[in-house]
Amino acid sequence: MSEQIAFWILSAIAVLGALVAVRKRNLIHGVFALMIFFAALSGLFLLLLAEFIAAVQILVYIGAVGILLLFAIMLTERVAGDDGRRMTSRGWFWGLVVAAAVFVVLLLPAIQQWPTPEVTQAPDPSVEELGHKLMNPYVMTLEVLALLLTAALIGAVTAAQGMRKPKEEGSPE
Amino acid sequence: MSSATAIAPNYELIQQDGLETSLLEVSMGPHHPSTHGVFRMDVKLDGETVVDLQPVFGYLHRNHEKLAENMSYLGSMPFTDRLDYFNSMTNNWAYALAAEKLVEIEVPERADYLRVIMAELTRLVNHVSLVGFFINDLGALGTPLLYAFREREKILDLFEQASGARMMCNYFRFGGLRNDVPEGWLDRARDVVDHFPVFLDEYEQLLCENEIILSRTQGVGCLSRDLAISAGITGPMLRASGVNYDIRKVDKYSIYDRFQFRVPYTDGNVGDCYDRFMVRMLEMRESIRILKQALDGIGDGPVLGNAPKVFKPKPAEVYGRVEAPKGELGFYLIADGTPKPYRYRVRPPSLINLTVLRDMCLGQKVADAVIILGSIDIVLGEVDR
Amino acid sequence: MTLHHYLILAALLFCIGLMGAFTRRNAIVVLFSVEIMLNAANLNLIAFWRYGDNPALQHGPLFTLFAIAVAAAEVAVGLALVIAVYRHFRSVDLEVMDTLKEE
Amino acid sequence: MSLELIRDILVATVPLLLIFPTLFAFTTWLERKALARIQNRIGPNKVGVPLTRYGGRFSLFGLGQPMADGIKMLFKENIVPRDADRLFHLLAPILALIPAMLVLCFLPIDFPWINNIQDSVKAFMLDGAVIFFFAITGLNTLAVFMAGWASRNKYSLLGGMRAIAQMVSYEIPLVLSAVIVVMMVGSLNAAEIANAQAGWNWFIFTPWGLAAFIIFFIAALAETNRSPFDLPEAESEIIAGYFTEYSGFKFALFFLGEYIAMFAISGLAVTLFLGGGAGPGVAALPWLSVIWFLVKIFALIAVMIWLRGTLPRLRVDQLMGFAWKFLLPLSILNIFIAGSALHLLAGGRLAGLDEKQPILRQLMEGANPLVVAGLWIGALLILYVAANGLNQLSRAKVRPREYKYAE
Repeated sequence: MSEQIAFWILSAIAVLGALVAVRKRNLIHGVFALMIFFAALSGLFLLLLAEFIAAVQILVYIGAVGILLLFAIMLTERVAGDDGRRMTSRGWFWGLVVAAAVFVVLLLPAIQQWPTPEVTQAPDPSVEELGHKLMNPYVMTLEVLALLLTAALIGAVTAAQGMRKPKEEGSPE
Repeated sequence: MSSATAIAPNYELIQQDGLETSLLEVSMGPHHPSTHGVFRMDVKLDGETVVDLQPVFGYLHRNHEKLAENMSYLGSMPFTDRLDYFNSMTNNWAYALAAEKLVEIEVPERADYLRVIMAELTRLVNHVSLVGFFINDLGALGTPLLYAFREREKILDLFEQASGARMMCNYFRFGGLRNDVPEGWLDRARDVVDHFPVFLDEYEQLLCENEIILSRTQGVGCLSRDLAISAGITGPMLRASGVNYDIRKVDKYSIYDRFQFRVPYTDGNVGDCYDRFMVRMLEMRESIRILKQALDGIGDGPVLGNAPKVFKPKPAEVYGRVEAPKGELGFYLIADGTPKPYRYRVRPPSLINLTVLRDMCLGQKVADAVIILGSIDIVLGEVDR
Repeated sequence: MTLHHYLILAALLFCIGLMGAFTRRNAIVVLFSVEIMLNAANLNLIAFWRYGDNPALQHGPLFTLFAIAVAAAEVAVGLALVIAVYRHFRSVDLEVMDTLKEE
Repeated sequence: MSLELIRDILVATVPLLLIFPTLFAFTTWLERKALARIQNRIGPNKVGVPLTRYGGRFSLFGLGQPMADGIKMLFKENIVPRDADRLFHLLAPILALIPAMLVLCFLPIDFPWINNIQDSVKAFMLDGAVIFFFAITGLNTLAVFMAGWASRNKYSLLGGMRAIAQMVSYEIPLVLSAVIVVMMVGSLNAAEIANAQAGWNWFIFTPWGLAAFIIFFIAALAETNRSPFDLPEAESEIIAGYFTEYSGFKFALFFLGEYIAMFAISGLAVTLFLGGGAGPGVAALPWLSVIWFLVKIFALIAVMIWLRGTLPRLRVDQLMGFAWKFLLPLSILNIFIAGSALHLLAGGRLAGLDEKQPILRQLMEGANPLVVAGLWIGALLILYVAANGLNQLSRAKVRPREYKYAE
């Protein structure tokens, strides 16, 4: 029962957060709505007994990605977005239609098999098991990921820095 | 594609290709916690870096000079207290010196000794509280300031016993002092002076080699010797920039030639906030030396000379100056034969030292601008008059 | 709660993301939308693990962990690209960015 | 949802929500009093309990002062700048408080009433409690940005930006120094970490643990914006930083959040390095562990207050340099040293260890005392040399100067 209440509340928050994030004109508000979405998703992960993933979700998405988005917005856009420019793209109507169509298609299998039987076998929410798996069979993947993150870091810095003149920054005497 | 926009003489804003990082214009003051009064700095910031700075003052303008021109000579003596309200004694003295040049007045020896004692005590008060405020600007939450104020209180008590007022002393008169110090005052003063070095030792031990203070102040707000000279900077700030110039030594006014004391100064390579801080710390030691000699050498006698009842000088132009704690404080008087000065002009060290604020701050961080202002040592009463 | 609840929720979230990606013209908002879609997929992965046959294998969390790491890298690079593009076009409007090469 | 569950949730949360704000009030009094003593003053001494004021006779050292302050805060006018983002201006203090409150429940304090409730309600039994702790503390950054941005004040914006840069930078050494403990215990579970240090096996008594504790504490000072890292609210530079435009109750919430964050991070330091509730007499009287835990937290907070009363503030570039050039390399080296030491201690036994027991303790059993002593001294030496070297490399070249005198 408590699980159901939590599920409905969290999914409502997630859906609302996502909707506000993609529809809000003010980008800073949008980012914070996105953060709410991420937080609700983290709650859903907890509900699904994947607590490590929930922690990582908060750590990575809210702690890192959120701040990154905020900085990107403040570096680029008129923050408040209160200019009179059109917000939507040219083919927004067809985009909407496609999104709705995809939703219907995605719903089909779930509806066809309704209702599903309850699964009683709950997984062990142990971080230890996850750690063992990461270290034993998936250690290569982990290393590759580390490499990928490093490459992404360097790539991001290079891309964002652009062609800088060799003149050094800071205060001339 | 990157372009450098010159927005200040010695700073170029490096425009990242097309990234429109706009400058942040911050109006620091007049109600900012660390502008030392009602003073405003219009700062343009590139991130945290100060790229332009415009000092704005005048909020405390009280028409001091014009008032004094409509008043008898002695009448404006109390108003000089309010110029640099930390150092009323030296303000009095500078004005008295100027006025004494207008007419021939003998200042009795005891009065001269007491004047020196008062002036040097004032220097201690000023420097000790300045150092406290300076560390406060560095972010030390008032602890050094309150210790400094403990010492300041003792000296203010002395002032109170002598003149009846702690800050607005109004103690000097043309030709001497208003009254003699009360009985036992000299002993109490000797007591305070003897204990002051103990406090200074403690202070130096805690502050002068503190890693954070060193790294915050060294290389910050450098003032070159040439700029200091051409801007007319005086006082500890000038000496921190490497010029050996002290009016007590240059003019030898009053009886300063009788005392043994040294003038600390730097070799002029840096002239940063640390130098200004340290020069003041070292000057306090020398003030104590003077005080000890003066307290030992003082004799008995009158404290007020043959001052005329009606002060009505012949037409003349005079300029009297002293080495006030903040620099050269001068009074320029033109007498026209009436009991009122025709022209009365103050040369305030705070204002003139403040003129180089912009040059020192450009290119520094915003936190540095605050401590640079603190190291200049201004009092707005004197800047705005 | 059954698997299907989570699947439907994930589908809804995915389509909100899709809608955002299709209808907004601000590059950063499109990046938001992509993130929403990725997160919806992650939710699916975790839900399948939770209600799947052999949760002891920890495949769901592992996969999601890797997906999150890749997504973080993607956001970093994506935002760097947005800034680089902004530097060039003075805009993050996707409709302005219609050339592959400087003409 | 059963009634027992609701009861257990209430039992688990309500005391926390009561105890820590009360301690907060006491801490503000303690801070004012201690700062006053450091600064040669007396501090609040008039308001008594309950708000009595009979010429100081019943004032109880001014213990009523926090209450009076709280009432004052409640009734002060709530001022919102005209151009502020009203919603975010309102939400920011709440968002600052919630994560701080939330992480409190990850502290493994053995409150007596906790023992009788279901395991599922005990938050600190979470397997990834330490990770959760860092994840949720990270939310504070957002609150600070929100406050700085929503106020539409340039000082706030500067403060917010400083806060983000500072918190993001110092989070890395913070987490890396916690990794040491996780390595020694083999668990992310806060309760297990605390249990692993029962008796006097505190991790601060290992060389890498000591180094990690120092790094952790420095980073914690920066995370909670305490002096000498209080740049985001640097009074002498940017008025009050991100809460320049806050008044009344919203300001009180920020204030509360900041102190609760101090409790939380000190509590984590106690859990990770200072043995949790371990202390003399705990074996005989289990409830003493609560007292010991709080005493340790207050000891850390007292150090924070002491630092606040004595140190000036760093500049923003020096602050970042310190995090990236000194703390980060040192903490990575520390992890390396701890790993090598554990490996040497194990001597090939690592794979055969019992996973449910703390790793370090298992390794210490049956280890040659000479080897252990050698490891300890060697690790301390390496860390000392490394810290000194890094300090020489990273710090600005400053030194006291000589001055000339003219006669």
